[in-house]
Amino acid sequence: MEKNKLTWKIGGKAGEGVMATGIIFAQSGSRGGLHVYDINEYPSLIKGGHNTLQVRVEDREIFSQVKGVNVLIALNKETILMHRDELTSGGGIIYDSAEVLDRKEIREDIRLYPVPFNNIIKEIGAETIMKNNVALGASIALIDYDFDIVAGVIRDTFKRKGDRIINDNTMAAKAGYDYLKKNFPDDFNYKLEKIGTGGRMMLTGNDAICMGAIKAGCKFYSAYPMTPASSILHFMAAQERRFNIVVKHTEDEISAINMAIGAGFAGVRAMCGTSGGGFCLMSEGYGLAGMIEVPVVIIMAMRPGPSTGMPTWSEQGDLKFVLNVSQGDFPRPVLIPGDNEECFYMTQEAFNIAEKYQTPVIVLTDKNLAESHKTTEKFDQRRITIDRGVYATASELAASDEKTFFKRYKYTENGVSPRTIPGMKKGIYTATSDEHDEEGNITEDTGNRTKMMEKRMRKLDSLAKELKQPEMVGPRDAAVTIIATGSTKGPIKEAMMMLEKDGVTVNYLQILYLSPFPSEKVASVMDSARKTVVVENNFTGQLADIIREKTGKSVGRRILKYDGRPFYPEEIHREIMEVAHG
Amino acid sequence: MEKNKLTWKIGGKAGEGVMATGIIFAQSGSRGGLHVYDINEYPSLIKGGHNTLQVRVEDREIFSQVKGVNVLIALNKETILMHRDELTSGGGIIYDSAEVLDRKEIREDIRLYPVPFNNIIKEIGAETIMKNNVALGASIALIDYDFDIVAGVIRDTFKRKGDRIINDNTMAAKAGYDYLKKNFPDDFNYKLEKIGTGGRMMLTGNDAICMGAIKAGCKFYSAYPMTPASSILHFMAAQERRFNIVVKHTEDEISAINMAIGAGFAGVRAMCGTSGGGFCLMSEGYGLAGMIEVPVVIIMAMRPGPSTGMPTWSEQGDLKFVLNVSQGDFPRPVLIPGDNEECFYMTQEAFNIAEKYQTPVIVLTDKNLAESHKTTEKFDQRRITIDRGVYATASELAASDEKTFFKRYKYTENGVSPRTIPGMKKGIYTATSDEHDEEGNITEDTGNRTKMMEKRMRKLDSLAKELKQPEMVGPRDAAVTIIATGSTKGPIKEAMMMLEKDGVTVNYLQILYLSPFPSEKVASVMDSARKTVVVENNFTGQLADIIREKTGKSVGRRILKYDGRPFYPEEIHREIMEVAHG
Amino acid sequence: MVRMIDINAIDKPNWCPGCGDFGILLALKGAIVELNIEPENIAIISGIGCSGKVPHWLRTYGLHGIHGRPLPVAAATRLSNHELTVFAVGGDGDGYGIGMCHFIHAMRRNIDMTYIVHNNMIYGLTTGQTSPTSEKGMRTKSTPSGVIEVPVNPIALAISSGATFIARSFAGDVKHLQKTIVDAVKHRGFSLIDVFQPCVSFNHVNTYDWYKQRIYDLQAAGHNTGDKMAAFVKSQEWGEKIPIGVFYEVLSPTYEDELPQIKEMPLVKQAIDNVDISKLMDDFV
Amino acid sequence: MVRMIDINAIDKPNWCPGCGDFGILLALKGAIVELNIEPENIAIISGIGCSGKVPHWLRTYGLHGIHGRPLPVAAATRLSNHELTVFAVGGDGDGYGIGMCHFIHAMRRNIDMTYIVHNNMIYGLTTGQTSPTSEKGMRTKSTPSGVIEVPVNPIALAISSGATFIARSFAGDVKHLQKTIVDAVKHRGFSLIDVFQPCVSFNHVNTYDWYKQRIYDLQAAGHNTGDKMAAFVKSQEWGEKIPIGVFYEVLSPTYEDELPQIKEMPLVKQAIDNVDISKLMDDFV
Ligand SMILES: Cc1ncc(C[n+]2csc(CCOP(=O)(O)OP(=O)(O)O)c2C)c(N)n1
Ligand SMILES: Cc1ncc(C[n+]2csc(CCOP(=O)(O)OP(=O)(O)O)c2C)c(N)n1
Ligand code: SF4
Ligand code: SF4
Ligand SMILES: [Mg+2]
Ligand SMILES: [Mg+2]
Repeated sequence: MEKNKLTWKIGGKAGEGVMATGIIFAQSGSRGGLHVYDINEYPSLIKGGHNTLQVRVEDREIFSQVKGVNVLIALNKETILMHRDELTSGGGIIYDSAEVLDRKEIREDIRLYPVPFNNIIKEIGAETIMKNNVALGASIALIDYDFDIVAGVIRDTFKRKGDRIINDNTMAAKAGYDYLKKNFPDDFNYKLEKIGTGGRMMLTGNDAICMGAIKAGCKFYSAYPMTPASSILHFMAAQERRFNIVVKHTEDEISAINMAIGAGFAGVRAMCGTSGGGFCLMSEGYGLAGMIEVPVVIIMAMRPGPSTGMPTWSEQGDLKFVLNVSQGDFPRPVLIPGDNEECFYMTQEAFNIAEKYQTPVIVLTDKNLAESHKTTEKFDQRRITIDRGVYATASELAASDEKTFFKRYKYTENGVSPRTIPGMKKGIYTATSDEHDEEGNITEDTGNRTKMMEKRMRKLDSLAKELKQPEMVGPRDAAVTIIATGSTKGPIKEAMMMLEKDGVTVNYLQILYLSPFPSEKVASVMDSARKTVVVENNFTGQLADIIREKTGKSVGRRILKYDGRPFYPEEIHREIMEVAHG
Repeated sequence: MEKNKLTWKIGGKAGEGVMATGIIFAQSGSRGGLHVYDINEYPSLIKGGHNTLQVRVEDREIFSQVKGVNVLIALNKETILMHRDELTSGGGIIYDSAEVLDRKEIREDIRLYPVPFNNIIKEIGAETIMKNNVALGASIALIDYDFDIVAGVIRDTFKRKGDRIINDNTMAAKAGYDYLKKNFPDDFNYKLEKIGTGGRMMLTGNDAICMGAIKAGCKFYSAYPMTPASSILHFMAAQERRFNIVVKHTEDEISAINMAIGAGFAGVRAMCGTSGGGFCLMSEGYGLAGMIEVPVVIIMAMRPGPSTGMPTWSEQGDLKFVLNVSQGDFPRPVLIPGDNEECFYMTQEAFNIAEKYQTPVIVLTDKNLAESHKTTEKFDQRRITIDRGVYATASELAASDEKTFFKRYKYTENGVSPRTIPGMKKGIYTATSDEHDEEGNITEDTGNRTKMMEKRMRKLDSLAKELKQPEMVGPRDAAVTIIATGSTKGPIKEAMMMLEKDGVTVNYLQILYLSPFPSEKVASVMDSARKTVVVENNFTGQLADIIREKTGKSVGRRILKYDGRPFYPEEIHREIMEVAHG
Repeated sequence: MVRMIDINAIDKPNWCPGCGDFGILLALKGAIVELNIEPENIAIISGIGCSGKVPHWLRTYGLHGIHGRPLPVAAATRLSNHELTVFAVGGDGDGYGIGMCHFIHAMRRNIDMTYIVHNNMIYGLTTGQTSPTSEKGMRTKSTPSGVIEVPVNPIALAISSGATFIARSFAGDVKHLQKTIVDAVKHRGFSLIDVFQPCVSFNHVNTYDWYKQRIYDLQAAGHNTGDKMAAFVKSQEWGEKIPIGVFYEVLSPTYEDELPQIKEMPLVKQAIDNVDISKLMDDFV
Repeated sequence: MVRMIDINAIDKPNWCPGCGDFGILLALKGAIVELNIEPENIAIISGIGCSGKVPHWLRTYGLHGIHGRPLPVAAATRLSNHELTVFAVGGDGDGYGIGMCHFIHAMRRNIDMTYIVHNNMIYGLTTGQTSPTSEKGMRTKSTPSGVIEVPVNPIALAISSGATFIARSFAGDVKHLQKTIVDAVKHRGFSLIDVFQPCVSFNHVNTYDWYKQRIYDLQAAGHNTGDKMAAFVKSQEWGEKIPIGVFYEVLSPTYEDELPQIKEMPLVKQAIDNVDISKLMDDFV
C-alpha cells in the first residue's frame, strides 16, 4: 500500500467546475498537513473544452507534478479516453456509471469505480452541477481520507453563497463518499492520511506575487486582462479596499504601464502586469520609465508564443525578448523567481530595486508558476524591508536655487540621483523622455549625452554588486551540472531526487536574475563542471544563448520542451541519465 | 593647392534653409562629375535651433565625413563660434559682414570673407531668405567652381516654384559669386573643378530604400511619421500615383504594421517603416506576421534611445532589441545595409525573402545612413529579380477537398508551405495568431505544436543556407580585423585607407544579416584573426554581444561611440592605431 | 448560387451553449447566401476574443489577428483587393476598448467594408472582466466594487466620427441581424453594426430577456436615417427603451473612390515584375 | 500669492517665432497665477510634439512622456496624489491620432484634471504631415494628393463620451483661453480644452487670420452649456462660423469620489512600511 504519495486528477468539460472541485481536493490535502502541488490544463475557450486539474499530495514538500495518476475522476467519457494511459498500475477511475464503457478499452490493472452521479444528485435533491462533489466524495472514500476536512473546505469555499449551497455541496460529497464506501470493498492501494492540522497556505505564484506586492506597499496596480496574468488583476482588485490600493483595469496595456509610471512619478509604489502581446504594447513605456528613472514593477507572465500562441499553456520563450526590448541601452533588471516563496520575496525585492535604482524592474514568470497551487509556509513578514531609495534631503532642497530646476538627474558615482516628487517644495523638475541634463532640460550636447548614458548604466553595475550570487545546490563535483531559471525549478528538484536514487550526482544553479546576469559565477561554474545542461521550456534554448553571450561558454546540452507543457521531472531525469552515461 | 578634396560646411538657424542650400552645393559637386558625401546635424525643433550640413567633395568615391572643414558658411555668428575649431589651416569662413567679429577670436591661419548678405539682397531686390544663395555663390567663387552648374541645380530645385523664384535665387547666388571674385584676391588654397558631366545620383539611404521598394513592386506602404524614417513616407507618398502604390499615413504604428499585414495577406508586396518607439508599437504585429506567415517588410531606422532620446541624431542601439522583440520564437530575418547600394538591393532582397519564406523581414538602418546624401551610381535594374515564393499550383488547389480548409501551413521540408490568397478558389483558409494545424484550425495539441514550431523555425535554416556569407575586405593576414555592421561601413572604409597609409594592415568583415547570423564565417574569421575589434555606435557593444552569443568568441576591443554622432574615420583610425601598437 | 453548405465549415463552433455568438454567425452566413457572394471573394478579419473565432466557423478567407486590431488589417486587405467583400469582426473589448483608436479612425476613413461588433458588455474569453460597454456599477472580476466609468456609446461615437452606415442589432433576432448585415454590405462605404450579444457565462445582467424587454425597431418606429441630429438623439436612448436598427446612413465618396491608383484594377492584380524606375533615378541626378 | 516670476523658467521656449504655442503657455501661466496654486502642487504631463515641450517652459513639476500617452500618466499621477492640480497637454496628433484610445476613455472616466490640446491641425515637430484634424483635401508631406478622410471632431467625440467640461479656445485670444483654463481647473471632473493653435511653419491654411475670421464666442451668443443636444448641434458647426467657448458642462461624481481608498488621504501619503498581511495569508490556509 502506498500512503500519502498520491496523484489525483479530475477531468471534464470546461465550465463544469472541474477546477473548483480539484482545488477543494487540494485544499483538503493541505489542511490535513500534507503537501500539495497542482497543475491545470485548459484550452482558451469558456465551455465545452477539456479541462483537467492534477493534484499531487505527499507527506514531504513537493515541487512539481510527476507522471503517473493514481486516481482519475472522469466527469465525462472523453476524460477516460484521454487519460487512461496516465494511470499507474492499481490506479482507479471514478466515473459516471451511466457512461457505457468497454472494459477492454482500459488496461486490466486499472480499477473502475462507476458511480451513479445523476441518481445520487436526484436522490438528495441537489443541482446537476454538484455531481462533481459526488465524484469528489467518492474519491475521498476511495483513498480513505478524512471527510470532515473536506466538509470544512467546502464550507469555506462557499461561505459567501450561503448555507443552502454549503449544505447541498456537502451532502453531495457525503453521498458520493457513502456510495463508494458501501459498494466497493476497501482494497485500493493508495491512501491519504491526515498528518497534522495544516497551517500552510495553498497558493499560486500569482497569489504569492500579489501578497508580495501588497506587503511591499504597492498602492497602484494597473493592467489589462491577459492570461496568465489576469488573476493578479483579480486578486489586487479584490483587495483594493482592504489595503487601500487603486486598481485599474485600463483601456489597454499601453495605458496600464503609462499609468503605473504616472503613479511612480507621483511617489507611490506602482505595478502593472501582463503577458506576451500585452508586454509588446508596454515596451515603449518600459523605455520611458528607464529614461526618466521612474520606479515601476512589471509582472510579465509568459505563455507560449509567437503571437497569441497558446494562451492558456506554458512556455519560457520570452527571456531574450524581455531582456532586450525597447530602443537604446538602459538598466533593465529582470528577476525570475522559480517558486512561490521566490515570487513573494522577489516581488517585494523588485519594489526595493525599482525605488533604490529608480528604474523599471521586471518580474518574469510563466503560466506554470502563475497558476499552479503549491502548499507554502506562511511568509515571514519580518524578512521584509522597505527601501524607498534616496530622496533629496531637506538641506539639499533648501540649497537648491530659486530659478533653476532641481538636479533630479545629478551625475553620481553609483548612478542614482536623489529624488523629488510632486508636492515637494523646491524639488521642481520636469522628467523628459528626451535626453536631458542634470536638471531635466532637453539637450543634445555630446558631453552630457555621454555622461548621462554612463550615469544611467552605472546603476546596473551598482545593483550587480549588491545582488547575491546564485548558489549551487547539490554536490560540488557532480557528474552533471544543471543551469536553469524560473519555474523549471520544481521539476528539476524532483528530477534531482530521482537521479540521486539512480546514483547520478547532479548539481543545479538557478539563475534568479537574468539581468544583471551573474556572469562570473556562471562562468566559474561552467569551468569547474564536468558536464553542463540547461533545462528550458522554449525552442531555442534562450538561457543557453544568454549564458554564451555573457560568458562565452557553451552549455553542453540543451534540454528543451516547447509543446506548451511544463517539464515532468521524469523527462529531465531521462535526458540527464543520457547525458551522464553519454 | 588642394584640388577636388574639399569639405564645405554651412551652418545657421533652423528654418533658414540651411539644408536646402547645402544640398544645392552638394548636387552641384555631383553634377560636375565629383563624388559627394554629406552629413546634417539639427536638433528636434523647427526653428531657431542650430543646423548644419557638411559636404565633402572629392574626385574619388568617398564614403563618409572626415574631420577638417575647408570652407565654412556661417549664416550667423553662432556658427562661427561653434565651428571655428573645425577649420583646417588655410580654410575660410564666409559670413555676413554685418556681424561684429573679433579677429582674435579666430585662429590666424583661418581666412575671413565677410560678405554684405543683406545689402546684396537689397540691391538685387530679392527676398531675405535668399541670402543663403549669396553665401553659396560666394563660396563657389572662393573655390573657383563652375557657376553654371550651380545655376542649373538652382533651376531644377525650384522648377515647380516658377521662373521668378528661379531667377531671384540664381541672381542672388550670382551676386554673391561676383562680390567675392571682385573683393578678394584669388589666393584660396582649396579648389573644386568639374571633372565630368556627372550622371551619378545623389541620394540618401532612405531614398535608396524607397527606390528599392518601388522597383521590388511594393504596392502598399503604411507608416506613422517618425524621424529618421519619416522621409520614406514622404518619398513613397510623393510617388504613389506615379507607381500605383497606396501609401497610408495611419493613426499610429500599430495600425501601420497591421495594415501592412492585411496587404501582405491579400497578396501585395507591403512595407511599413518606423523608428524606436514606433517599433515598440509594431512589435506585437511583428509577431503576428511571424505566426501567420504573412510576408511584410519593415524598415526600422535607428536613432539614439532610450525612449524619445535624441530624435534627430544617430545610434545603433537597437540591434538586440530588433533581434529579440516579440514573444516566442519565430524566424526573424534582419538585414542591415551599410550604404546606399545595399539599401537599394537589400530592400528588394527583403521583399524576396519575405515572400519566399512568408515571414516579416526587417531592414535595419540608422539616421546617419537614412539621411546622409552620397553620390551613387545608378542602380542596375537588371540585377533585380522578383521572387514571389511558392503559391499553390492549380493542381494542388483542384485536389483540395471541398469541405476542409486548404493546407496553408503544410509541414514541409524547408518549412515553407505553398500559399493562397483571397480570391483563389479552393484556397480558402483562416490565418490565425493562435497556434494552429496545417489547415489553420486552432489546436493546442502537443504533437502539432512541436511540429509547427519546427516547421516555422526551419524557414530560418533554409534561408541561412541560401544567403551568401559575408566577405572579408582587405589583406588576409592583417594586424587588426574589424567586424562591424550597418552604417559604420563608410567611416571604416575611410579609416582603412588612412591606416594603410600608416602601414597598419587591417581587414574588415561587414555583417549584412544580423539574422540568420553568419556564425560560422564569423567564428572562422575570429579564429584566424590576430586582433579583433568591433566598431559600433552604441553603449554596450551589442554586435560584440551577439557575436559572443552566436560563436562563443569574444572580440578583443569594442570601439564604441554613443554620443548621438556617427564615427569620424579619424576616431576609428586613432583607436585602431592603439590596438595595433598596443 | 452560393448555398449554405458551400460556406459551412466542418468544425462546429465551440462557444458556450446559448451564446449570442451563434446567432451572429447564423445571420452572417445567411447574409452571405442572400447576397450570393462567392466564399473565396470574402475576407473576414477578426480580433481576439470569443467573437474573434468567427472566421474559423465558416468557409471564407479569414484572418484571426491580434486583440483590438481587426480594423487596420481589414482596411488594408480591402485596399489591396477591392474586389473582395471585407468584414471586420470583434468584441466590445476588442473594438471599443483596446481598439478604440482604430475604431474612430476607421469611421472617418470610409473604406467600403462592414464591421460587426459582438457587444456582450463583458470580456468573454478572459472570463469576465469589465468591458467599455459594461454598465456603470457592474461588478466583474476586475471591478468587484462596481465599474466607475460611464460606458462608451459606440453609436454616438460613430455618428460623431463621420461613419456612413450606423446600425445596431441583436443576436437574439437573427432575421433582423441578417437584414442589417445585408444592408450594411450593400451600403457603399464603412458600415458599423453594433450587435447586442448575450454572454450567457459572464454577463448575468444583460441577458436575452433583458434585451427583449427593452429593444424596439427604429425602422418600425419611422426613424429618419438621413437625419444626423435625430440619429444622435436616438443614440442617447438607454434604459427602459433601447432602439435597434439603422440609426444613420449617408452616401459619401469612399476612400477607394479617391485613389486613382486602383481605378483600373486592384493592387493585387497589378504586375510588379517589370517596374521601371529609370525616370525616378534621373530625378536624383 | 503665486506670482508670474515664481513659475517662470530660465530657458525661453524654442518654438518658432509666432507659433500659437506661446499664447497657450502664456494663458496657462496666467491661469496658474490667477488660481493661485503653488507651483510644487502642479503636475503638467505632456506627450511628444512641439506642444509636448510646455512643461519645460514653466516651473512646475512636469513629465514630458511619450507620444500619445499623456492622459494615462496624468490620470495616475492624479489618483496617486489628488492634492495636486494635474494638467495633461499635447498636440492634435498626440491626442486625437495615436492617443485617441486614451482620449475617449479619459472622457468617460471623469478624473478631476484638465486636458489642453494644442490643435494646429498638423504634425508640427515632425515637420508637417497630416493630422487627424487636418481638413479634407489638405496637402501635406504625407498626403501630397490631399487628405481623404474627414477630420475628427473632438468636441462631438467628447460629448459622445461623457466628458463633463468641454470647451474650445484659441491661442490667438489669450484672455479667452486663460479664462477657459481657469474655469476648467475649477470644474470638478475631467475638462477638455481643444485649442486652435496656428502653426506658422507648416499649416498655411489655418492661420491666425483664418481663425479670427471665423470664430465667435458661444457664451456671448447665449449658448446653454447644460444642454447636451445643443452642445452637439454646436459641435457640428464648421466653415464660415466656428464657435469657441464652453460647449457643455455638467456635474457628476468624479472617479476619485468613488474611491474610498483615498477618502482619508492621498495614496502617496499613506504609510507603507508596516502593511500587515497576516489575515490575508490566513485566507489561503
Ligand atoms: C494585447 C492583448 N491584451 C490582452 C489580451 C487578452 N484578451 C484576449 S480576449 C480579451 C478580451 C475579450 O473581450 P472582448 O473583446 O469583448 O471579446 P469577447 O470575448 O467578449 O467576445 C483579452 C483582454 C490579448 N489577447 N492581447
Ligand atoms: C510612437 C511614436 N511615433 C512617432 C513619433 C514621432 N512624432 C513626434 S511628434 C509627432 C507628431 C507631432 O504632431 P502633434 O502631436 O500634432 O504635435 P505638434 O508638434 O503639432 O504640437 C510624431 C509623429 C514619436 N515620437 N513616437
Ligand atoms: S464566454 Fe460568453 S461570449 Fe464567450 S462563448 Fe461563452 S457565452 Fe459566448
Ligand atoms: S512647427 Fe508649428 S507648432 Fe511647432 S513650434 Fe513651429 S509653428 Fe509651432
Ligand atoms: Mg465582449
Ligand atoms: Mg499638431
